[in-house]
Amino acid sequence: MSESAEATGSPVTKESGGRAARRWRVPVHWRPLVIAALLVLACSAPFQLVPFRVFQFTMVLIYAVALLGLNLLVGHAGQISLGHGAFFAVGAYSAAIMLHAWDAPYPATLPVAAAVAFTLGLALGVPAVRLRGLYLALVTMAIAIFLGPLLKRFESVTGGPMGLTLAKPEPPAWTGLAEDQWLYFLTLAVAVVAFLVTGSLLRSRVGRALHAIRDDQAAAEVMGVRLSFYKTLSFAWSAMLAGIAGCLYTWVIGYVSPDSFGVTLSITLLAGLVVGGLGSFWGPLLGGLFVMFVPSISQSVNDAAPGVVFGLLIIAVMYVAPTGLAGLAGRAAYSIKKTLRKE
Amino acid sequence: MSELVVTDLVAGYGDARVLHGLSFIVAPGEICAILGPNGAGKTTLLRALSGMVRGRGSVRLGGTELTGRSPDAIARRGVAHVPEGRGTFMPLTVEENLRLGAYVRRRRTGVDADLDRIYTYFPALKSRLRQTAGSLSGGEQRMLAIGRALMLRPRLLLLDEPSLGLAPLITRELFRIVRAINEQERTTVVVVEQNAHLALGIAQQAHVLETGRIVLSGTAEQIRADEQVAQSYLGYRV
Amino acid sequence: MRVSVIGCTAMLLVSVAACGGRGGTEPGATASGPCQGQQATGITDKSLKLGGIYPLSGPASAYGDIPKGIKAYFDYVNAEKNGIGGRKVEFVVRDDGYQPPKAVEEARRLVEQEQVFALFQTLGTPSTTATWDYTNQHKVPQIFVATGASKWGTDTQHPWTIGWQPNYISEARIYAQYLKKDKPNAKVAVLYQNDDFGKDLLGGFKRAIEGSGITVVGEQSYEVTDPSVDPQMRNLAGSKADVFLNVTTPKFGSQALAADAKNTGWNPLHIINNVSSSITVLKPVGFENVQGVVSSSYYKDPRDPTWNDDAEMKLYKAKMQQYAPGADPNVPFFTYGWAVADAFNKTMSAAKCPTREGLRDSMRSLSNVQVGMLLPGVTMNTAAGDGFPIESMQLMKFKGERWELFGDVIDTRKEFGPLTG
Amino acid sequence: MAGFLQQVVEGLGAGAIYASLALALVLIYQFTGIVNFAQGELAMFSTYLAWQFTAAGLPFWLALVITLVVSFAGGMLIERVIIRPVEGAPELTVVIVTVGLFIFVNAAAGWIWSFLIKDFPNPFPEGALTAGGVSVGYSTLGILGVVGVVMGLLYLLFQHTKIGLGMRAVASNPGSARLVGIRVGWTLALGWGLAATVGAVSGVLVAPLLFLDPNLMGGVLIYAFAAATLGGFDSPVGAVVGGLIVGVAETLAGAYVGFIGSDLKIGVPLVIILVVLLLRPRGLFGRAVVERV
Repeated sequence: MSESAEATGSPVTKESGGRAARRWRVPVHWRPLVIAALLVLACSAPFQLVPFRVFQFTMVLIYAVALLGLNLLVGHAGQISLGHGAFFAVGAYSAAIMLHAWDAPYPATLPVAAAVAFTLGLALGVPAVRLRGLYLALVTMAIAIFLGPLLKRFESVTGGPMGLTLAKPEPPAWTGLAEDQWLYFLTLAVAVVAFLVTGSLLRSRVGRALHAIRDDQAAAEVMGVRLSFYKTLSFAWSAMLAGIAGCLYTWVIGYVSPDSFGVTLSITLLAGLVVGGLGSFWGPLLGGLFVMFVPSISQSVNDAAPGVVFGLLIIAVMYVAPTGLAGLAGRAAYSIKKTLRKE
Repeated sequence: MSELVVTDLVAGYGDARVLHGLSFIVAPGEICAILGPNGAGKTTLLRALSGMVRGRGSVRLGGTELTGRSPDAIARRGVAHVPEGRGTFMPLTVEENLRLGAYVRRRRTGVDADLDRIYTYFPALKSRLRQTAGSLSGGEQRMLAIGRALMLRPRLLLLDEPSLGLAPLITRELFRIVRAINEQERTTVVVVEQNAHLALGIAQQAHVLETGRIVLSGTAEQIRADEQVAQSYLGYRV
Repeated sequence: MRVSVIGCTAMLLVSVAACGGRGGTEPGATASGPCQGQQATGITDKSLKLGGIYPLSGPASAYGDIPKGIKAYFDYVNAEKNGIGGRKVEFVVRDDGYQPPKAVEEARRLVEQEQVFALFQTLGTPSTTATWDYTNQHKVPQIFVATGASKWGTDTQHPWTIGWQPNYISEARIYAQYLKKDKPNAKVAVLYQNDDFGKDLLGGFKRAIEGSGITVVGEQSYEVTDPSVDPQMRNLAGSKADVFLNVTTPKFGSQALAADAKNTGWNPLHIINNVSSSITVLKPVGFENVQGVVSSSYYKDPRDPTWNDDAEMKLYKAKMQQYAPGADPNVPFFTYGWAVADAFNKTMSAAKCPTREGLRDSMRSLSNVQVGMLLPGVTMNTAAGDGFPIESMQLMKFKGERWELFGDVIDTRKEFGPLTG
Repeated sequence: MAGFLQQVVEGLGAGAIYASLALALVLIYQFTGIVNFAQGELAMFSTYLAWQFTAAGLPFWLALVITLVVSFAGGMLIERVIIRPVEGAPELTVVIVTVGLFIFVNAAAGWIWSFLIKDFPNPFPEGALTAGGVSVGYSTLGILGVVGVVMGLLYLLFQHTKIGLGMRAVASNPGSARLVGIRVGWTLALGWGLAATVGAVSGVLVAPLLFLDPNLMGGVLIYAFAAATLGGFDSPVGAVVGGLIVGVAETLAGAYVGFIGSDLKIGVPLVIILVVLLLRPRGLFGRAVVERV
């Protein structure tokens, strides 16, 4: 990182979260409309689509919840984490262990998974606050690396390398829903609540404090923002959302194994977020769509080596939309509006 | 010793235009002060001259067109820009900073002699050769930045707010040195300065900028003499 | 925003009440005639559609070669044998990157969108575990999964899923059997991959040596993300064991072989598991360094000159050249793919009904089915209570530049009794 | 005691491997302020090139020289073609581009050369030097030597050449570097080229020991990150010392601390890093920025 005068600010998100993203945002008065339309679409989709598509969108929502948490940390607080796969795993395993060892009813696993991830986030947030930028990223990555062997070690609880296989939540009879639809609506409900709560958190004093920290840590400190408190809080909250996503994952996949949550997951999440749009409202959702669908698209382009296409697509998106797809979408909306106004 | 001819210079950031067609000439070896309130476009003007901001129009130094060239290409043509703030290479030592000033000079000969000359201007630097630039005080860093610019043996020296954040005593010393440099090396200088009094003290001519346009030009004496101008544009009483 | 949420919830309730779910899942094609009512999705008189899930991207991509061997086989059968019983086979391969959630997605895609007749192979224990509830709920055959975990055979809840290759526990039994005869007081050091595969094989080995004079004196595990197993090998060398059991995947297999060869102070009998016994693993280490290494096998190695005049091997090499030009037929993954595809052909042909139920019943009642690429004496057998198609292997020792089979084909079911969960 | 020393020596050998890649990471970081996730994969690709040249019949050392030259050019080309378009974008965008590059290069190598392992010639003689019950393989000595030489060359380049001075200037303040006339774009490309070359050296050193496949550097990269973090991301000396510490620590922990064992040994360097960073947030050798306001 350059040690110019700018070095005092956050190295990461000044551009993305700030000027560019804000300017191209969907106009504020359009937003409720867009959200309402999307929700209607989201609620009717499972009745129109084949189960396989419903499953795909369930996974999109799960990734979106995890990315929402990551966005809070990276996009809003300006701290990089390469270890969110670990919190995801902690949530997934908390739920899985409760279901497996104690036959807990599955709704009970969600608050517990959230609480465990939150507590862990809090505990790690305290030392993490002292680190910045790259160093925090690498320490969090270290956690992600270490978690796998650790899960394998405590075999009696975690099922070791074999993992745990679990029954999926059954839809209650009164709903008349199929399993995939029920799981979809559960996930959708959790995702909507997560987005609402996190959204209002960001609009509150906490959000303003986080932005102040991101944009200029030194200045925020001078202004009396309690740095360590807010940074730790954002870390814990972000971990909690990842944990919630992990819990949903356990419900939907019904199988957890240590090797499913490696560093690759953490890096994929970060890539998904940046591709989706750092610090933007729609970024997590777009990132979730990217993470879910682009690998399949890559395979249809090049059967022999899907990775070649996937890698190139990531690079290409970053060229076209350096501030993420959300910025691109916003820019498109902006120019459409501009054209409309002209006519 | 080159003449600077600026014609219809337009520049800005993205869609926002800051300079709306500036034209002026600085005679070889003269010091020209650019004055004006905050946000008038003084810093942008210097940045446009050194290529840090893309400009349209024409900037010619000794007959060579500079507009459209990259900052490093302009630097290689003898323009040294001391930006606002510190602008030094903090993790590098003082000596390394100075030697970097001579980066574009092809021949090594004379570099050591020039270093000695800088030390005579800024004796404070000599005792700190091995320290990192980041460890210097604000005033010392400013001296270092100017010293580094001089190592280029510039034909045109651009100074952005040299007094900013410095104690008055140091500021006066700095301006004395700038004057000395200008006299001894016959370097053309464009200085942007909030402290009009100081700037006019060393400049031969001055331009007053407001919202990207030149609203007043003249010799330093004329500008200084115009009390009303001084009050409305320069914000100080003579 | 709050208003719209309430609105949406209301709409949701209305729509749920109105539709009452998805109005029943559309029924797939069913057969008529003697097999009436059985599922005939993905199969007609002229065609048969299969789906496979393999890691084509990510760290386990090496296994992506298997479907190429399968495709070559099906291309050959389609072009020269008029398919399987007159049905041309279409084989759709999807990539899961060795990620369970991706495997679930692809399994659903193949079954619901591609409307395949059966999943012919999912690769790896995690991916197969994540998908087998789904395939069994939907009564889709998940046949000959490419993993040697024992649970495919011991489990009774998933009749639609079956393995193929000898399971890891059976393989471990073979080595135990060999040691009991040749080195009844062996002190064994084990290097194993810290996942289901390594644990299964090591666990099976430990159980098989119970009550014998053989002891495990050193165990070291490694993660697939480790750069090297050298440190583990050093620690094992300290155990002074006289047998080294190498339970690794190919790259680590080579590393362990090289580390053993380099250490002149420790010269145990080196047993390498079948997964890493390919010549492509041994050759980089140098043939002079792997003399006397013991392993076991169940299919023919194309590098082994013993099979130079073998009809099936000649066919394989010729057809690979023809239908997979540019692919080196010596790569064992291709051979494996060819063999398992042939096994599928035999199983499908033996089915009484050309339906999913027919295939399930056929794969669960294989009787002494010969597959050309398997070692002579190794046949496929399943029955009620026996969910392991192949349970026989033969030991081999490396000599010169090739494996030499020795002893008889060992039928582990006969020697050790059936494997139970 | 000899056993312990032997473990230390082996740890140093492993550490030298991590250090070699960490050097390349640190190089890029110094210039561009980004962590290049693709560094290991580029090194792997270079190693395949070297393998291809030797397989075509070229003598090893000639193949090596050609590989280094090609890697240097390739590194510069990547900067110009792939990184340049996102140069002004937020740093994370650039980091994610390197993630894309990682996935691309890994898949491309598998596509071209297949995922089967290749046998890579070892430039160092077989055998070991034995003294006092401790034996040091010639390979280990060779790697340590080469890493040391590379580190020394980098030091000389940076501290005692004009071009190195220019590179450091770009790294510390690209804006001011332009103003003194340095071609920043080309200097960045030069940095990528150098890093790719150092990476190629690393790959060629590592391949004979780990066996060449497209995932050659995946595991090493993580340890190299650890090494660079421990040593401080802006210090080549730190990268090497960090690598050696990580290597020795994990080897000793895996060998002597029963509870840790070989499955959890990766946790040891990670804990060391955490502790070091909490005490010294810039790493062991990283330069603290002294800024006087």
